[in-house]
Amino acid sequence: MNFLNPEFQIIRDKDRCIKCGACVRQCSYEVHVSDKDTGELYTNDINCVACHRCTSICPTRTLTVKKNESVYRESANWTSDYINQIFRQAETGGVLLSGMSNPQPYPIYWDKILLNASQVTNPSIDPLREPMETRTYIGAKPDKIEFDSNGKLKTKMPPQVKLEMPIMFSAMSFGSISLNAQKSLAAAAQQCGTLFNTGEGGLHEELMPYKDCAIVQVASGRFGVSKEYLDMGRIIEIKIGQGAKPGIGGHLPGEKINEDVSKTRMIPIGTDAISPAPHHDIYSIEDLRQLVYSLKEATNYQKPVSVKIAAVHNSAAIASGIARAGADIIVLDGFRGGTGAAPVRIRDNVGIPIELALAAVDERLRSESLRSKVSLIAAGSFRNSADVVKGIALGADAVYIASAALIAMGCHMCRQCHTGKCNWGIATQRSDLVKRLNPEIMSQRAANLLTAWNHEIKEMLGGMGINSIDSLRGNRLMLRGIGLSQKELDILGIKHAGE
Amino acid sequence: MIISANSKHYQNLNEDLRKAYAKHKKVTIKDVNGQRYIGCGLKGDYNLDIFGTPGNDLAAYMDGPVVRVSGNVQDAAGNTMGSGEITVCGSAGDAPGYAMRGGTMYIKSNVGYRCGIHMKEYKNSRPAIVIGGCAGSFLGEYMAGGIIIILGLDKPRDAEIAGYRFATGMHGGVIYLRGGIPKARISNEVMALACDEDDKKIISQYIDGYCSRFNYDRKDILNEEFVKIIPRSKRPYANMYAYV
Amino acid sequence: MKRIYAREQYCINCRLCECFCKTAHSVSKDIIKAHKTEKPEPVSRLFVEGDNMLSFAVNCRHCDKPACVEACITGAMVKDPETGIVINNSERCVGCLSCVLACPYGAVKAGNIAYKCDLCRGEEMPACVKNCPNRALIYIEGGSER
Amino acid sequence: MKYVIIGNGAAGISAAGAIRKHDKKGSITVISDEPYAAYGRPLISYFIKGTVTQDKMPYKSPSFYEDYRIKTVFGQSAEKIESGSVVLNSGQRVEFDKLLIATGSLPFIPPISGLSGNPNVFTFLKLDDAIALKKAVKRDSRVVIVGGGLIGLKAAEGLHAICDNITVVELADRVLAAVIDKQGGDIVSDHLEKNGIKCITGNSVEAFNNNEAILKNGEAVGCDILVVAVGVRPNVRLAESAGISINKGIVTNENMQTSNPDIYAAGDCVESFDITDGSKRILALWPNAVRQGIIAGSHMAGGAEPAEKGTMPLNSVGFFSLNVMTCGITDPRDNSYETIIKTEGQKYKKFVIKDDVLRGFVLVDSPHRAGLYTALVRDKKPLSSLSGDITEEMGLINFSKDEIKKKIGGGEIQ
Repeated sequence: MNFLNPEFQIIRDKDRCIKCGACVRQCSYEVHVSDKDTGELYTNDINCVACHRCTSICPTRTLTVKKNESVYRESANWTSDYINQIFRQAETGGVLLSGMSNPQPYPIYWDKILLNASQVTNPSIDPLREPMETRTYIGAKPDKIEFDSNGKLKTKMPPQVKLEMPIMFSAMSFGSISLNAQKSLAAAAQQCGTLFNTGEGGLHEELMPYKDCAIVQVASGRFGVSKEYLDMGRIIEIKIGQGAKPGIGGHLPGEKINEDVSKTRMIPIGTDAISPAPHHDIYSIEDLRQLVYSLKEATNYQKPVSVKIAAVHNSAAIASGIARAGADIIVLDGFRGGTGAAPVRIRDNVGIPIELALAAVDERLRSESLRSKVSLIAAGSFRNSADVVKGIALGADAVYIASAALIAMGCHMCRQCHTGKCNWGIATQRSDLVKRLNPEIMSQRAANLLTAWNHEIKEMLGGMGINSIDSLRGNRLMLRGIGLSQKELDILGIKHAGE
Repeated sequence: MIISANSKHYQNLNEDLRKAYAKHKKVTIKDVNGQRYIGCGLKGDYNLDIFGTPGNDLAAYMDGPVVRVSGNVQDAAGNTMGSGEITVCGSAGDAPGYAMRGGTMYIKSNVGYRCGIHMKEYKNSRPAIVIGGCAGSFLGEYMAGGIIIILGLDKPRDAEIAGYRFATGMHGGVIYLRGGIPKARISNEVMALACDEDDKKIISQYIDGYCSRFNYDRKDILNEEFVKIIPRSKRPYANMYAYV
Repeated sequence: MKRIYAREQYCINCRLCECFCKTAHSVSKDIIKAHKTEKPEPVSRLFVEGDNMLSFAVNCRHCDKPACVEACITGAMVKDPETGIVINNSERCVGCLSCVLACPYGAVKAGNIAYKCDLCRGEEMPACVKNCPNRALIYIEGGSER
Repeated sequence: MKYVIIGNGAAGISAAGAIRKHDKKGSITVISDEPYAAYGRPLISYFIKGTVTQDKMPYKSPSFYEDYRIKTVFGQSAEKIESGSVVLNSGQRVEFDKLLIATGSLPFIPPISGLSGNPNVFTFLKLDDAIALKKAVKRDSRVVIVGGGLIGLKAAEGLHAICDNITVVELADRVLAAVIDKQGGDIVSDHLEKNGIKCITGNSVEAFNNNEAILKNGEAVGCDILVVAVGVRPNVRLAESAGISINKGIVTNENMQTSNPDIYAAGDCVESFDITDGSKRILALWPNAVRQGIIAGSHMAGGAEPAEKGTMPLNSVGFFSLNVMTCGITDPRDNSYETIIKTEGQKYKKFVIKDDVLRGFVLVDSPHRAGLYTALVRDKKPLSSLSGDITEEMGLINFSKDEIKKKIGGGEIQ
């Protein structure tokens, strides 16, 4: 007996269905079934995860996925989600695992922040006619710069990385996502003059052509880390934490370690890839400094070293420490950040919103005169270009996007990444599913998204009368809160709308 | 070529080292006094002789060179090393061979905590650490591949060959213990077995390496049986989760 | 000439190419009518082989020296000297299926008469290529075949 | 350059096209004793049936001869070839620089008493035969067809549309004996019987008296019209007059050139090399004639069409919607061949294999993707290099991934 109630219901319009069977062949969750004898099509609704592969592929648009109308007795407290979760745990005794980001209805501060626009004085700028600068350099900046008598720069600049727009693709390892998905991101990054991030999974040889736009990650498991790997990256990122699962490590199950993943991670096929939460050689800022400098030494101080942490209660103090540990870049990943797999309770209950963490960290670094020593990258659910603009005004140099990029490539946010059955060929290593994601198509879609956002950012900048993204950075005067308490406004460092 | 370290900052010392290797295959550093990152990221068929006590992260990410330290080493020697060899004619601090993926480390005497954690192997690249003395706690934690051989030479009478929480989370590779270890010290993820002929061959090969480096007699080491520690599963946490 | 090439590495076994080919070769040109009501039932000119692990669409190569044309006893099967398209004239075909027996790709479909890809007769993009959701079918200028 | 082609069939017309492709200027003359534009000879049974009308018979477009600037001498027979010219029955001489003999075949007339000069006896090879037969046969005529080969059975099927009483008499133990095995032949004759055609095998007609056909076993079959379709013989009379070498048919090299370098020959009158059994024999088959015609034409005009490396028996034919395909060796003579047979209802598949190579096959009512098997026979593809059971179903999927990629991805582009 199965206690679970199907979450979704599939409606098939029989008048439109031509029984082509595409839905049957396309559903890795085996929701659609074709009767061998009659050719009639049926659905096993209980398996449906609402990934919408079937509705998208159906040539006659026959299918509709609906929320199952058969509901448990309504309760604001005992929601069907909680009931179903208990059923599952009662059955398996397992830790609940899920994919993608925290779906809980916590406040989303981006939606409570409004942008300014110029009227009459300090007129707005028309980005269609005037040059607008969204190019961003990341890396530590010197306290001051000196020139010699010929006007040449005397100051030795720390390594800088040029981005054509203040948006990069966040870390998604080969293993958590497919090679085709990584290739698409890499190619889109190259096309748009920005960077993608290997995550802690090594750099597949087919991504070598994109090494100049790769951020290579080093995490506690050190998967795929070698001298070549460090040399190839444009930036080396030490992963301490991830917004979706602060305090928790990464764990790629053995079934996803196929030959290709094994080669890239440099571990045998079928072995679990375990990256525990702590780096077992880092227990202090001093230890972190040791890792930062070992990486700098190993690459001869040629590239910026970044440290990525999850946004947690004392992020500001930690960030200050990271800046002092010699990192060139700090990445703050908010609690709505995505993941390929995270324990549900962690994902849904640990960490803090990126908006608050970002504002607090920026403020702290400024107050300690450390802000220019590091670039600040914000991550954790930037859903549109307005979020990006608000993030930069709150103090970010640039942002990381991941979920948005995956959505551009077909992700329908069904949150089943951890099952490895992604029907869109993104979060899977099954070759039959991976090939559904054609990098020729998807890289262009990801690039289109970046291009569109960049245009929109320019529009918003122009409206504010600003012609360079540099003038927006930390410019909280451009932001106003709406419906926020004084405490929230204080943390964000912004005034309320109308003030 | 000989470089004198003295009180040089590690950045300057490594700069000198890189310059030296532009011309020479063999370099000796004298008077080393805690400088970190010596030989960090060094790649190629180089030789490095170190006199004194190098600081943390000796030969981290190293790929290929042969390093010999006449003295002790501090923490994280051979961190994420790809290939090559490190010989320590003394003891090593914490976390030697962290995430080591290839090459060999011979440590004459003891190692600190977390030796060989996250060691990994891939195809022909099988890292090995040979420890002459005893190890601190967490030896081989999360070990995913490779070989650790621990000899317990000169072990104090009532001490154990390895500390607490030995091989926690180990899911690959093998640890050989000379003389064995009480069951209570061994984590649930692993099991202790007797060595078979193949194991003996491996042990013998590394014992030879150890003896030739530190002037020991093979017989004195092989006078005790070795116990083999291997993980019960390469998927220790496979059944821990329920999917939603 | 432009030909249709299949790329198995991107073929996802959805078989929409078959549906859209059938529609393109129907009278109504309506996908639902073509599949549910139209009589005689339209015929898809290409077919997908394989399963989800390995699949690919097979369609006529429009060979330079088409074996089907040489085998045709009626003159129904012709290669247009201008476009290079090999077309079976359904009015003239008597269904002996000599072309089916001759085609080394197994690309001519056997029915009451023989059916084969006509590259949608000069359409800018054949229906199968246009509707392939994963660009597993491409329509490009190639060299000469066979 | 003056090109002359004797014969307006598959070989002749293909050669004419190939010549014009290479030589835009030279004169091309096609001589045929038939008064018609080239037509698909196998269509004559459809003509009788009425599914193909006479105006739909032509093989090429109506403007073909004009478009290709081909001079036609139709309705006149070539009598002789001597010193660079063809002598017509009118006495006219047609000079040539290059000549193609594509005279096809003549019906073989067995020694049956009562045949000569009998107006109720017909052959079944040309359109004129069919026109005459169609005129003669009435709904209640009793027709006996001598010979249960491809021609005889197609004649029977065609005549069945206009006549109710048809008997086929075949000497061998089965119909289609030349191309199919016993089991396959029996399926075909059963099917014909079901559709109202009587098939008598292991027997032959000894005499015809305009009322009865007397069989070898003494039995008499009521018969008003006798159709003789026991087979064909290569028409080599003209070649003999030219003094070129002749074996079972006209002997040519791989470029279809005869022992006289200015004279080429192609089609049913030529001795071919059967790659499936290594024999040299007459293979009176349409695709064979077309290919040989193209090669001959090309080489006559100085082209370089790849040589004929041999051909093989290949037949696809339908009787009352039952498709029968055969290729290569279908009835091996000795046990050095392995045969695999699959049957299901009327469906019958037989594969003949030797030394890991498919040497021939029979497919009854199983035409799907048959060409893939043909290619296996032609290419002598080692069967062990294929995956899956090809006797169940054949697809490109049975080839290696590299071969698949080549075949579907433009990899075979030269």
